[in-house]
Amino acid sequence: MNIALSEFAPLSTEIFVLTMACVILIVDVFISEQRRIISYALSLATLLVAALISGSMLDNETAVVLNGTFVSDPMAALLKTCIFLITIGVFMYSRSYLVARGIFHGEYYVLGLFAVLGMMVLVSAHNLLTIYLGLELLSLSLYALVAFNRDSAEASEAAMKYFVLGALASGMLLYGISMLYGATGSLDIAEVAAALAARGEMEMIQIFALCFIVVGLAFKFGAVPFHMWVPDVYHGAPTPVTLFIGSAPKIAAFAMAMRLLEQALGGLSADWQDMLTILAVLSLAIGNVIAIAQTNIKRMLAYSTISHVGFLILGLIAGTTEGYSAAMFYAITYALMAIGGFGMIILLSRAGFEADQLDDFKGLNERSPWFALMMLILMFSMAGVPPTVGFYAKLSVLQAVIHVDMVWLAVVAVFFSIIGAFYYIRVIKLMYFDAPLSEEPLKPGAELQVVVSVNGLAVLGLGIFPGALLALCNAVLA
Amino acid sequence: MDFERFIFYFFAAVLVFAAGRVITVRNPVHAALHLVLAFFTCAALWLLLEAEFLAIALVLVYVGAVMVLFLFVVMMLDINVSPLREGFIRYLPVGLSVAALIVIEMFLVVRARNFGADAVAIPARHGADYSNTRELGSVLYTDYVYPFEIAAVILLVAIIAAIVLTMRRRPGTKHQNPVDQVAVKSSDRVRLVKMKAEERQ
Amino acid sequence: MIALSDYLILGAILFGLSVAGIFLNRKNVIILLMAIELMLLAVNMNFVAFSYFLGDTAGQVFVFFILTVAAAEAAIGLAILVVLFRNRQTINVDDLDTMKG
Amino acid sequence: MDFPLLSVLIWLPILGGVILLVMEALGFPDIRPTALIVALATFLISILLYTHFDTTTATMQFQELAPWIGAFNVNYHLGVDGISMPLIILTTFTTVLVVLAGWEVIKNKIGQYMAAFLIMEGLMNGVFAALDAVLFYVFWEAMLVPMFLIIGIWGGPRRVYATIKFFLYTFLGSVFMLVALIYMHLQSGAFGILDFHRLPLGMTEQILIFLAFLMAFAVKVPMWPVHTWLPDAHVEAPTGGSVILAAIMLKIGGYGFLRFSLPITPDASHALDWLIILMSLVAVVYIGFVALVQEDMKKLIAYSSIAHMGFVTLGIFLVFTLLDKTGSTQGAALGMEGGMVQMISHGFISGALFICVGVLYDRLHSRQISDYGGVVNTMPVFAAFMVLFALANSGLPGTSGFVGEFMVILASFKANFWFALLAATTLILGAAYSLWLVKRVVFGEIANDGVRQLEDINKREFTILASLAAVVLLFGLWPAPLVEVMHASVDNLLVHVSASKLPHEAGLALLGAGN
Amino acid sequence: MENVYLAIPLAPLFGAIVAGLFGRQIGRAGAHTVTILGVAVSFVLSLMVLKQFAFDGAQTYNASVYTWMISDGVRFEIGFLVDKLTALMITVVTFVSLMVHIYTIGYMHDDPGYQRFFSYIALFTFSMLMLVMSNNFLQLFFGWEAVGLVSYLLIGFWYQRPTAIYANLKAFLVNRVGDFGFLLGIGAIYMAFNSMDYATVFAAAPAMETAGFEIFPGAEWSLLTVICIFLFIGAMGKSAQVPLHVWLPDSMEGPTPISALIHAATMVTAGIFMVARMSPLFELSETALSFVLIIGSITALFMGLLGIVQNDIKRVIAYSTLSQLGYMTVALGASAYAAGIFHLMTHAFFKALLFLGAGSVIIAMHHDQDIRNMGGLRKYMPITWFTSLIGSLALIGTPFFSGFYSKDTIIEAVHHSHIPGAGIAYWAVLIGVFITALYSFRMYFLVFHGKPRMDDHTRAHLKETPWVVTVPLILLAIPSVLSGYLIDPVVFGDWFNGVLHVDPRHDVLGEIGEHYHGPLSFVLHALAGPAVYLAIAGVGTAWYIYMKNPDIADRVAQRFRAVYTVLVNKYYADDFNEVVFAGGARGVGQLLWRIGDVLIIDGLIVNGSARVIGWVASVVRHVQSGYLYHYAFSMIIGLLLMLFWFVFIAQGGGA
Repeated sequence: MNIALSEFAPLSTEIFVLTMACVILIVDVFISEQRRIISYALSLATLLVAALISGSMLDNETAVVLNGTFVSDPMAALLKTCIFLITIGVFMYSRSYLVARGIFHGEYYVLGLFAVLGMMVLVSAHNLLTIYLGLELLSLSLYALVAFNRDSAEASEAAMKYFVLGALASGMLLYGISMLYGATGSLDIAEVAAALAARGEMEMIQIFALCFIVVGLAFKFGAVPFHMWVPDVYHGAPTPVTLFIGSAPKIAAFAMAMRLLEQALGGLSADWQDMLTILAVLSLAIGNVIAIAQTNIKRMLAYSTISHVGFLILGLIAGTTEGYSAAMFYAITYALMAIGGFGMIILLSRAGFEADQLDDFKGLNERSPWFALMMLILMFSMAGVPPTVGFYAKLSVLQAVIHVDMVWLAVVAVFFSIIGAFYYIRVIKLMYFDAPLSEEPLKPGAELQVVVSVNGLAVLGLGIFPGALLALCNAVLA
Repeated sequence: MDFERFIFYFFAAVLVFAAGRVITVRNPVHAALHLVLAFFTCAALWLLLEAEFLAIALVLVYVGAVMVLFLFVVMMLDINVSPLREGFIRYLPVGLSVAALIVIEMFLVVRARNFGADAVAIPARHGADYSNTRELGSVLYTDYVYPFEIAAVILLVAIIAAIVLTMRRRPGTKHQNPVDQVAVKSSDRVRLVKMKAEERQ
Repeated sequence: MIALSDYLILGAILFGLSVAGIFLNRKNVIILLMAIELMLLAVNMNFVAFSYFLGDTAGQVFVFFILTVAAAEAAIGLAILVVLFRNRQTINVDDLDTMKG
Repeated sequence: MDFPLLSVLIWLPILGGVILLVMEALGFPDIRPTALIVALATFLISILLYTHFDTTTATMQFQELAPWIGAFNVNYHLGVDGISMPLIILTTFTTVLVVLAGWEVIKNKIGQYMAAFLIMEGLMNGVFAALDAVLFYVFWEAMLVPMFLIIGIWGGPRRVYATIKFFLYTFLGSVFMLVALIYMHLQSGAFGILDFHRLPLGMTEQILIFLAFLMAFAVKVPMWPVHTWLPDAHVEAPTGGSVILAAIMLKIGGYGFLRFSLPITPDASHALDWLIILMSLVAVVYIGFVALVQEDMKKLIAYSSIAHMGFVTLGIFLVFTLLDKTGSTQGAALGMEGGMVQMISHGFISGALFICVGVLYDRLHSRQISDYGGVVNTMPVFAAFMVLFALANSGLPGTSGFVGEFMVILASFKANFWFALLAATTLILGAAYSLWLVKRVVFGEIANDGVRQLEDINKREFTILASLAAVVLLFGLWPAPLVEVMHASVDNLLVHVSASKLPHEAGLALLGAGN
Repeated sequence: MENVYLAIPLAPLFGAIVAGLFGRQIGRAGAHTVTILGVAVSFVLSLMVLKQFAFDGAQTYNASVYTWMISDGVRFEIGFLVDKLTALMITVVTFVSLMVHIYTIGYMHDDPGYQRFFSYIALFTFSMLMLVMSNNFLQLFFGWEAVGLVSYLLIGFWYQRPTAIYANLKAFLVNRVGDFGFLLGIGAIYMAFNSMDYATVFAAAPAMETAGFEIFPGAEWSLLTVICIFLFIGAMGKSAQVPLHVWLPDSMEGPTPISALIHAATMVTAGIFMVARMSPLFELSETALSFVLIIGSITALFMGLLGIVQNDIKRVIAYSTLSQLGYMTVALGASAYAAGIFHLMTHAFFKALLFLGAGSVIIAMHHDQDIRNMGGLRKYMPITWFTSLIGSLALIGTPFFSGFYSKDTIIEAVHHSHIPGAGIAYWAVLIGVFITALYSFRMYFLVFHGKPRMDDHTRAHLKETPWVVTVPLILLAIPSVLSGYLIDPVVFGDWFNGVLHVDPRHDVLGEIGEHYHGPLSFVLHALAGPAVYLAIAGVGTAWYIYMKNPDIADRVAQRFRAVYTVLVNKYYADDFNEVVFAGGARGVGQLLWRIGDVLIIDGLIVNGSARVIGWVASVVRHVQSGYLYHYAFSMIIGLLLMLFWFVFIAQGGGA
């Protein structure tokens, strides 16, 4: 069986990123510690070019190539572009932190790029096997990144927990896939979907498989009760890694959900909607409530992530194009907010000092009104207060849910978002109403200043003009 | 009971026993060895399923590489054996009941009613000329070229990760730094010092 | 002849054992890793069985990749374990509780 | 008129606010004049709304329409009618005063302070002008942000508690409204408020939507029993914050009832009007008593605000009782216009009272009534204003405070004697708490050395109070110009409200059940 | 003519504004000049108007000045209704006001709030004029409240005195209770007639006679009765009828000119005026009239009794005023509106005179108001003494003095009335005559006769007050004597034809009028009745007790300890109000606030739910134990439950 070279054309982004990752890996070996910035610059350039490439593929027709293992469709193009852009942000946020702690190694970026590659595989997967492999590529890179700061006991503990639980989750996912394979006789998503439609009598086994698959997905999202890793990993991982884990992989997880649930298991939508409903409600409740009790902002944001995931899942529950596009919008904008939120921690931290306590944000407005304003925008955005983009994310999800006549779910969601609002505004309270613990003025590097500002303003700007991105999300799913 | 059935039950019994021991023995070395046993029996069962290549691969990859790695780490870390067993009995009922529940639930799904010989026909054996390896090989580099590449990348990541995480330069060790060697300039090596000529005595 | 359900039940038992192992093992992280290997074994058992009974190689291919990934996973897992041990001088599961709440 | 007047009214102050922030960041020495210029300019421009307003029509005027979020069919749609136009002018007017009120008092981050108010002004104008539900909601929620900061940064000792309570309370109210809005979007396919007005809805839907709106608006108004955020917020807010809160924010709740609840869910409003009326009357009586015993001046005025806002909701929701009783809406317009006049008037009066308290607070740094006494001896001019506003607060004829209450009481008598009786207790209670306050604070011998040191108001304070006094008296003596602009819109609303959205038989059954 | 009518109220308003806002600039002289000028203009114009009505046969003027607002098709307007009633009222008001203005120059001579005071009383004059000239209920209410406002400001004029600011608050609040009823009355009128305009309402009223109104479901009352009673409640507040009388005695905390102008002559009679103005309505409800009658008679009798035990010179007169207002109310209740208005007018003169006289005494006494410290002032202050005597004689109804004519008419009218309650009322007013005489002359004797009881310092400085004080006394004394002779046109003539409506069934004045043959014969006729003798007996008793045998007073007080205590404590009305209403309101307020707001809503619901969530959070967070096996366990249990639910329950047990 021969494969035409043209079949690789849709993979150009993946090939490019992989090539560059290898190039950087090699280049990094041959440059001295002082010139490490070259690796960094190369990584950024890679991502930028990749974003351009995938961005240019937005209008391409859907193409399934390589024996159905890879699909290139507008959704994939959009999600990849977003992943690239978010990762650029992640890398830019990371540098000063890594430099200050003496772990500014090229491997960080290489592993980051491999994680991105994993996400890309996930996003473009059209076969249960590629989904699994993409997931593992992503996960393995992330495990390594969490432990990246080798001298941190917390980081290694977090990595261990992440690893064990992640392996457990992928074991469950695999078990589900195996049952699904048994029930449908195929690993190809399209064939699975077709088989599901054809073989009604295997329904119980399908649902059995579905349960395992949903568990795997829920773990990746961090939905309750498969969320337990989230707070500890967010807490323990070096902040730049937290930043990374908390942002782009959510987009990938969304893609995975789309591929698995919508495209492969669309026939079982009634069942997985019920499952997701439970997960979503639990996530909203547990995430928002426990976040209140946190004093560590990384943990708080971790619980906040869980609650956001609950919201995101609501969009999936709707099970309509509108719902999916809402969930996609949510995932993208959440990633944007999350890097901002964790980025602020990096901004406030310095060598030997982690600004990961809520109290570290005290009096930020005194120390730097501008960054306080950025954080304010981010927090209000997470709380879903207009005119920030977080509001439209919630709006679109609620809209999707209500449009399928699940008003009660929307009411539950908004109810918990009120509780959620409390801990977000508590951060604002600390920044604006309390006296600073240290009078030391903030002197972040220019790069960090720019990225924080761009991040904050993007959240606000998208809040004022959300139309384009929303339309894009709609268009790629239409 | 025909022979095949006997073999199946025998290996299955050994497999379950070995797996059980893996999670119950005190000593991690024993656990690792039981795991090896489990892999071996499993490979035997796979042979029954005409998955010869995978059976061999399982033994080679797992027993030959992975388990050795496990043992290596166990030895390296030199964990004290005895205190690690506390609390096991206390949680045994809960653990076993949860595990039992899972097994029961799974059983109810995969039992004979759904997957028995009546439900799923047992395929005929392949002829002697059938090569499982060829079968796999013919699709691995064609149909599954993309997963294959990804798997390669995963292994690369594993290498990088393992190195990044564990390789450290001990302060006392002496080694060459190729980067520095390449980047070295002559001025770094030889310092020309201009000195006043001493007066001849 | 051995029916598909026999293999699947065997897989289920392995799965259950590995679950019990993860829960019961409170001391040694390495055993946890081994339990995970057991779980993968259960999955592999399923795949191989299905592959055989469906007469489809895809299942076996999947197992092939699972083996590959499992190897990589073990490498990384053990690397993390080593790092953990270096930092904490323990791999006792009970001691991994510095972060909670 | 093609000139985008409403957009200017929204964005000019917001832009001004941003400029102030930038100026402060760049270290300009005195930012206040800029703030005043922006506020004044906005106010002057808003006057154009009045002069160019066509009082004969109920259609939206000064409309602007542009697509905004295509995906949701959301438009940037602005427009005003007789209901919203006066509120916009109230907003712009009050902001000028608030800028003046913070002139010397705010020492800390004055640029941010002024910017917060200007931005809020724009957002509030947006709330009143928005004709698209999402746009409305965006302004509605965004408004909380500057207010949250104003109370939190420049507020009193318990500001954190107050501001978080304020934020969460109002957030709680509004999110349910959001659900209702989305639900209606599902039904109508658009977010246009005017589309919602025409949307046929079943009874159960209407009831649920009504309740969702009620949560939002009742918190904002605030109605008993969701009023407890207000006293705290007021007490802790800086003077300007209290003024804006009392003068405008509360009005947004009343406006919401008029713009959303009544026209969108007329039948539910009909079925549940008893609830609103009950809550309004409880507000008048219960809160009246509570106001009586307050020991903190601001708290007293805050409670009095709640009681006064009870008239607004009472007046607005009289229409159905009238309809049931007399079969016509005769009298309903009086109540509704009365409610609206009450909103405007309360804006001036409570704003003025808060400024009065602020004047005292700036000097003695206490809001406790017991720390004052005999202020008239040292601050005669101020005392005159304070007495005037207190009397206006107690609904003295000749002041604007009387007009709305009078109209509502007349209309409620027509609807039901007991409504009128309970509402009219404000005559006694309102006078009791307002004048008792005056007695304890303004009159009497000089109570302590603090009061002895007081200096009378300066030119700036005089300007603020005098302009408020002028307006209070103007609308008290001649409310016609104010009431005139409302007629067409109110009549239109009444026609809308009195027509059931239900199928005919169901509507009749409802009328029977409504009694 | 319109301009004249407009000028009458606006002239004092102008004065008030100038004196009030620019008092500092124009100085004391400027302030009193501008206000007196304003009131004088107003008075002259009023006289002109009166003349036109009396002699030139001017027509009733009813037109609006401007539209206050239009809402719901109802026009709310500011406008004037000038008829003979109005003409009479404005003349009385402006005259007394003018006198008080002039008097004030002397009385307030040294007060730092001189300009403010003039501003207030001029403002009062404006408000009162607006009230009486109104042609609609809205403006009536405006004036009604405006006079209340000025009364409030003036009672508290000396704002440093705790008693003054207590009294003014009390006055305002008690008045507000009345206004509460009044406003409801206006509401009822709006409901019934959809108009605020007198003419429209009066024209439509007869048709509404049988209309019913349900306050309590099932109990239907006559609509007009409800309206009238509510309106009368307003009158009770303003005219200080029992039980809303409590503010008036306390209002004596204000400067004396105010007591004369507002709390005796004009404002307090607004209620009387209003009821008279509403005669077309009250005539349609006998129940309401009966109510008015009974309230009036209670006030007339019981408030007079209190006058006997008071020692503060102004309070004695204040209770006298209360009692006299009761007489007027009785007249209204007996449908003798003209008699009520007539008494209003005569009372305005002589009571203003008495107050100003008392003020003159107070000036001389250096602001000591206790009559027990006075005595024998006759020698020192002849003009004051004489004018006060005239006032007292007029008050007790001495024949040929103005008060005689007005009061006797009322007594006669009640005698003839058939309104339920008239019998009691008759006895009440008769006994009231004796009591009036008793307290009036008790005061008179104690102040002007007998031995001087003041301290030496005061006695040394005793002297007659300056001309600005005495001239108004003299000018008021004249109508106090002579205005009684207007009985001819005002009560029995056709002056009020077409203005006051009396149902023929109630037309007691008509009945009396049949036997009326001029003032002289009226006196003779009266001599046949008990009233005059009762008055003489009252004077005699006063003389005996307080001049002849001063011990008796104490002995009587000792003997009737209980009665005396009740009287001294003013029937405990103040205490009752203080405890029950004021205290009760504060108590209810505290209860609602502390329990309702703070404890239940805030504590339990708002903060409570926050606390519960916080507590839940602090508990639930421990689920996140940090132990890997717990985390894994959570995942496993989650999986288990999902399988259990979705595969077996939802699917029906694996079938």
